Amino acid sequence: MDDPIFHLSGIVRTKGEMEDFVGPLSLILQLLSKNKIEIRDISISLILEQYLAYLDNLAAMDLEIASEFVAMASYLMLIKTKMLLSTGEDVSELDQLISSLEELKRRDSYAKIKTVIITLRDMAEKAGVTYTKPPESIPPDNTYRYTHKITDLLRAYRRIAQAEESPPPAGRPFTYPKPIVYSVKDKAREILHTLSLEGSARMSILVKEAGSRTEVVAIFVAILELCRVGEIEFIESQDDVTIYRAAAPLDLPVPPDTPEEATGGDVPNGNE
Amino acid sequence: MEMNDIECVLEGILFASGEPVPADRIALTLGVPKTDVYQAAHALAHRLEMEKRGIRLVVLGDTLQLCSAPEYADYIRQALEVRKQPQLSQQALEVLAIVAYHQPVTKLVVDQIRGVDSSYTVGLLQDRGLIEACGRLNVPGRPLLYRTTPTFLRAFGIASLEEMPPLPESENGEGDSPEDWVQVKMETPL
Amino acid sequence: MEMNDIECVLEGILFASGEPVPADRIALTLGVPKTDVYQAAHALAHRLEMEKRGIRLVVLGDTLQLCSAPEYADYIRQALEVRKQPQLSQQALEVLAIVAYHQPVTKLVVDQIRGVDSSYTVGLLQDRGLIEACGRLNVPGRPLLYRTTPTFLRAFGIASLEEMPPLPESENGEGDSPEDWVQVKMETPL
Repeated sequence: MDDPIFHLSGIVRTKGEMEDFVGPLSLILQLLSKNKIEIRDISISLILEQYLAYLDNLAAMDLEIASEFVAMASYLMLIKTKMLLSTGEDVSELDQLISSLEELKRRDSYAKIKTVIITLRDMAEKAGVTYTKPPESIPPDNTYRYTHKITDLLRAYRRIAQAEESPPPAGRPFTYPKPIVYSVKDKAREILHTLSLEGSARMSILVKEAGSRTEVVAIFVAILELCRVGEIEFIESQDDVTIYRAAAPLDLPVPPDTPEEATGGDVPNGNE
Repeated sequence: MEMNDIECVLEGILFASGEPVPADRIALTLGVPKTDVYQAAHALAHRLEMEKRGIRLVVLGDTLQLCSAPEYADYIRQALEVRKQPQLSQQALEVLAIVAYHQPVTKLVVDQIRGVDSSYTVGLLQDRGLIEACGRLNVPGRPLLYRTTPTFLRAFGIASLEEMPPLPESENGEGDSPEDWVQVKMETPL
Repeated sequence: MEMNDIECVLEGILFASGEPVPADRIALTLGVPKTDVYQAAHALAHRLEMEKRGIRLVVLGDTLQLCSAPEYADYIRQALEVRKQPQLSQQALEVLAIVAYHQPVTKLVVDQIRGVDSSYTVGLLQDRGLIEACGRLNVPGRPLLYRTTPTFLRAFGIASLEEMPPLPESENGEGDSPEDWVQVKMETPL
């Protein structure tokens, strides 16, 4: 703000119009607000000159205005001095001035807004009530709309060919998870082992403990096989089947290795 | 594309959308200059009004929208059993006006100008689609900025914000806009 | 109420609803016989169609509805499409190249050539209209065969598949055409 022009007309008025000023501070605030100046930029001499020139033009010199001006000028001096000398802490005067300035502007804005409210209300009334409609649902069409060079396709093809030729990264051999296979024989052994420990086994529990479908199948087949060779019996209850060790082994050929291994080995006190 | 064709496609697009559609998106779709779209829009709007049709075309800023004719509002409300929206209260109008004249603006500024907390009213106006958040001010706390919507223009029967009634001049006119005021406040290193 | 007035109010009500509105509810609202509503509906429908407008009125049983004119569907979709379609990814181009050079081809072959599962990309390319199913291969499982579409030709700016650049000899030596290779692979008992 090199050369601010302070438009004093409309701010400084004749005595009869002075109602909107309360004291020198208000006058300063008006000056500041109307000219949008920063407090720091206040050029007192400039204000003074312009003010005097304005007063010169006034036909009747109003003493009250003159005294108010003196008060204002000294006020400005005070503020400016304080600002120049202050260490940055003692700025309460400035704070006060700025907050007053804001308050003034706030009130001014609000007053202006209020003047158009009635017009706005009329406009809304005149525009009436209109309704809009919900959007139509439009089935999406995903047809591809971009264009490419045909050579892009060849390049893409070459890329695959190259990837194929390049050897697999060295140093990190691939490891595949070992498929878990359940043999019927192992399952039969397991079941006999359980029976020898607990006397009986519930089918539902055996199945529930199975980790996979193949294991369930293995369990079923093992039970069927053990039944066939007469190693086990079962009693069917309402919703379960309880398996027991057969009371007396029937005189049937025993599948190789099943009973011997199941009862021997890790079961110290077998049924033998 | 013939002007009459543009009118028809325009009508179809606006009907299907229901919501305001940017004029330049329509121009892009039809491959015609934006001025043609506006011309067609005005022709269509005129025709709908002249023929006293049940539909109106409104230009809302950079967007176009179809809406029902206001003179049939009562019938529509009755047939579709929609509740009549209450008129905007004095408070709502004040907040709306502050946002309209000072947009984009934070709620804080609205609060400061009115001297009271305006949270409820701001929420209400947002609910009614008259104002919307449009980003954040780059100051500590990053408060939301609000602006008016095309619905606002439609509710007040104007095509753009320029048609808003001018605010009374300050005694010293120019440069006393609240934006400057906010600016001043923010830049003051105190 | 004049017939023309009924037409206009009817248009306003149907517009604001967007959905089908029972004719008798409109008759009740306007205080006119239902036959008048139907008559006005037919007149309006006729007018909209004659003038090639962007809106159509359809009578669905006892209800009436406005909808956008189907002949402008493409424009409408284009204008209102929010999400921008992404360009083809590197993977998609690879799959497309395999299909283009080896068509008709099964997904299994694509998978084998690329060494990864290509189900998603094949689906995507189908969705974009760049490839299409064109029958089944006469082997156990009868897998679908894929080929490129006219959209593919358009996207790559060629008039026919003959304009595709030939695969270099060295990379694809005689007798080692992918079809043979696949054939062999498929017949190899694992």
